Amino acid sequence: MTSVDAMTIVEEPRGDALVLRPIGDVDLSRSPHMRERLTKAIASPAKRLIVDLSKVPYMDSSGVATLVEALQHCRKAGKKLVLAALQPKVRSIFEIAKLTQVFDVVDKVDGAGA
Amino acid sequence: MTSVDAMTIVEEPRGDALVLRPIGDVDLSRSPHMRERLTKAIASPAKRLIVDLSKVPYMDSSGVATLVEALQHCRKAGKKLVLAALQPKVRSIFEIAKLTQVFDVVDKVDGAGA
Amino acid sequence: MSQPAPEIQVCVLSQPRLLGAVRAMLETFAERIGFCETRRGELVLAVDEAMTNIIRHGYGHAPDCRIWLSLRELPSPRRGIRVEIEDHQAAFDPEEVSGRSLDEVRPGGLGLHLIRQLTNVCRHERRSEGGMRLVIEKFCDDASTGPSPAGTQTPGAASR
Amino acid sequence: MSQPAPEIQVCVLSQPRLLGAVRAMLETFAERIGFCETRRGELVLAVDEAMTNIIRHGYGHAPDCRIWLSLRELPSPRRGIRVEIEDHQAAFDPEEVSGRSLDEVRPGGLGLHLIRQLTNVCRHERRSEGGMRLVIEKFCDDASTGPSPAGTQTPGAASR
Ligand SMILES: Nc1ncnc2c1ncn2[C@@H]1O[C@H](COP(=O)(O)OP(=O)(O)O)[C@@H](O)[C@H]1O
Ligand SMILES: Nc1ncnc2c1ncn2[C@@H]1O[C@H](COP(=O)(O)OP(=O)(O)O)[C@@H](O)[C@H]1O
Repeated sequence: MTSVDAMTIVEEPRGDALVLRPIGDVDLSRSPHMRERLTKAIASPAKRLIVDLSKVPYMDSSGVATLVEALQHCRKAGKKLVLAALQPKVRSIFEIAKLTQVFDVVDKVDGAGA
Repeated sequence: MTSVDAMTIVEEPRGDALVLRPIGDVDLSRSPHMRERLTKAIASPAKRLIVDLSKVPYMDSSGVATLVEALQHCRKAGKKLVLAALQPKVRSIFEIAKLTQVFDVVDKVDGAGA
Repeated sequence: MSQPAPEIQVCVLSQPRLLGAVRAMLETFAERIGFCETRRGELVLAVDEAMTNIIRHGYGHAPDCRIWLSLRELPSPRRGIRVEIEDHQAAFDPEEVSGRSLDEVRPGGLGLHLIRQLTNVCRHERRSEGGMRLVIEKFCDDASTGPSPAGTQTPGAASR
Repeated sequence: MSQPAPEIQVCVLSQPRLLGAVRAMLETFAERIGFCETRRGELVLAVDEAMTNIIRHGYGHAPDCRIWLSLRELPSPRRGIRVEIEDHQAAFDPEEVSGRSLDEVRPGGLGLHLIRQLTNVCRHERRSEGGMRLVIEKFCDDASTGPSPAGTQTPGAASR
């Protein structure tokens, strides 16, 4: 067993968008894996990435940092990054970090135009 | 804060039966409180006690011992004790202890004739 | 000891209200190691029973004694966990108190039985510093419920 | 120290995969003390961030270093928890590295900010044995999010 865990991230293409649905806590042990998957998704033809956080009960700043980094890469690549369906605890870390304005945050994946 | 925790136990009379619904883990910190409540219930006019375990995700042997003791007291008092709606983990401790035959165990509170 | 350091060591006061926190930790640790829900539930129950026995019989409900736990992932190829549970009580002889017969219906006498039944390795040792050490191992792929046969049926004989 | 013994002490190896087990323990402990879901989520996040910083910056991801935690219920009338988190790393000056300005959008620089924001007491001390001790207190009835103002904005200056 390595020190960094793989986590389940379900991928689902929707038109010109790609939905990524990580499942479980995103902490220091899992954010490297999420980072890898986001990097691949940004390199894919999809024009928009929708990160569905409905199955993420917990995220720490390493997860937030990973998403901020992905946002920067998306902007450079002319793509859109949308965060969908944040659970309350996860929403509040984005609020404290004043990042809810920076990201496109929607209540439901369907609201992300997917 | 004392070393023994109170736990929420909802009581609901149903005809000549009394339904007791403990909520939460029943371990060494809570079984004394459950014991107290069962003793009171046995002293009540109710002819049958139905312990609804649908809200108990975890029980250890101190909880089981409390229920076995209540069963003995019920028998002496000519009353019936029924266990209802055991969750899988709780059911398995009763199975290992060979107690599923000793207790009246039903799937639903409604099946307990309440 | 030449074995690698335990991943997690815990020292907890002998108070029933603290058992839940230790169970939650063990449950999550076991999940990360790869235990399915059923197997980790069994491991958690076994360890809870061991702590419960120490609080009741070892320390007679004194709230300021200590229980030490160490959690270790078993080295591959064996996937599983070793838990060591230590106390500083007067020693007892677990051979003498191997739990009641399950055919008697009476409260109690179930704890040691459960611990043996739910684990793949279960061994009591005397600590050289005084007190006991219970060594438990549980494997991820433990298909049956435990190997250890219930010993002699002489309940309620030991210390305190 | 003349204060009573901590209810729970933990020594955990510096591995990210073990953080979840410590979080689960703290979450359950806080629940039993009487923390609501929101407040205990904040406490858990603060402690997780502290451990994450130690693993990343203190130990540079070495997996065989140690992190010590002690959990203590605060004496009444103040309902709450004190958590002390210790490491054996080279010391750093937290005054010098008080996190980034939140107006910059860049990955990182959020951890210390969150720890201060989410707790009622947050104090770094140097351990006489070497390494740092972070003392955190969080109250059950903490209505606001934390009292401690973000200090000077000088990110990324310290050890390692
Ligand atoms: N940690 C311990 N310290 C001292 N005595 C113990 C300990 N664990 C078990 N015993 C003895 O073994 C007996 C059987 O234990 P157990 O099977 O758990 O049933 P119970 O605790 O209900 O009696 C106890 O009654 C006690 O005398
Ligand atoms: N436990 C620690 N040991 C050493 N340096 C630390 C520690 N915690 C924080 N730091 C320093 O403080 C800086 C800011 O930390 P933080 O606010 O958590 O953001 P980040 O970890 O993303 O850089 C870190 O980059 C590091 O230089």
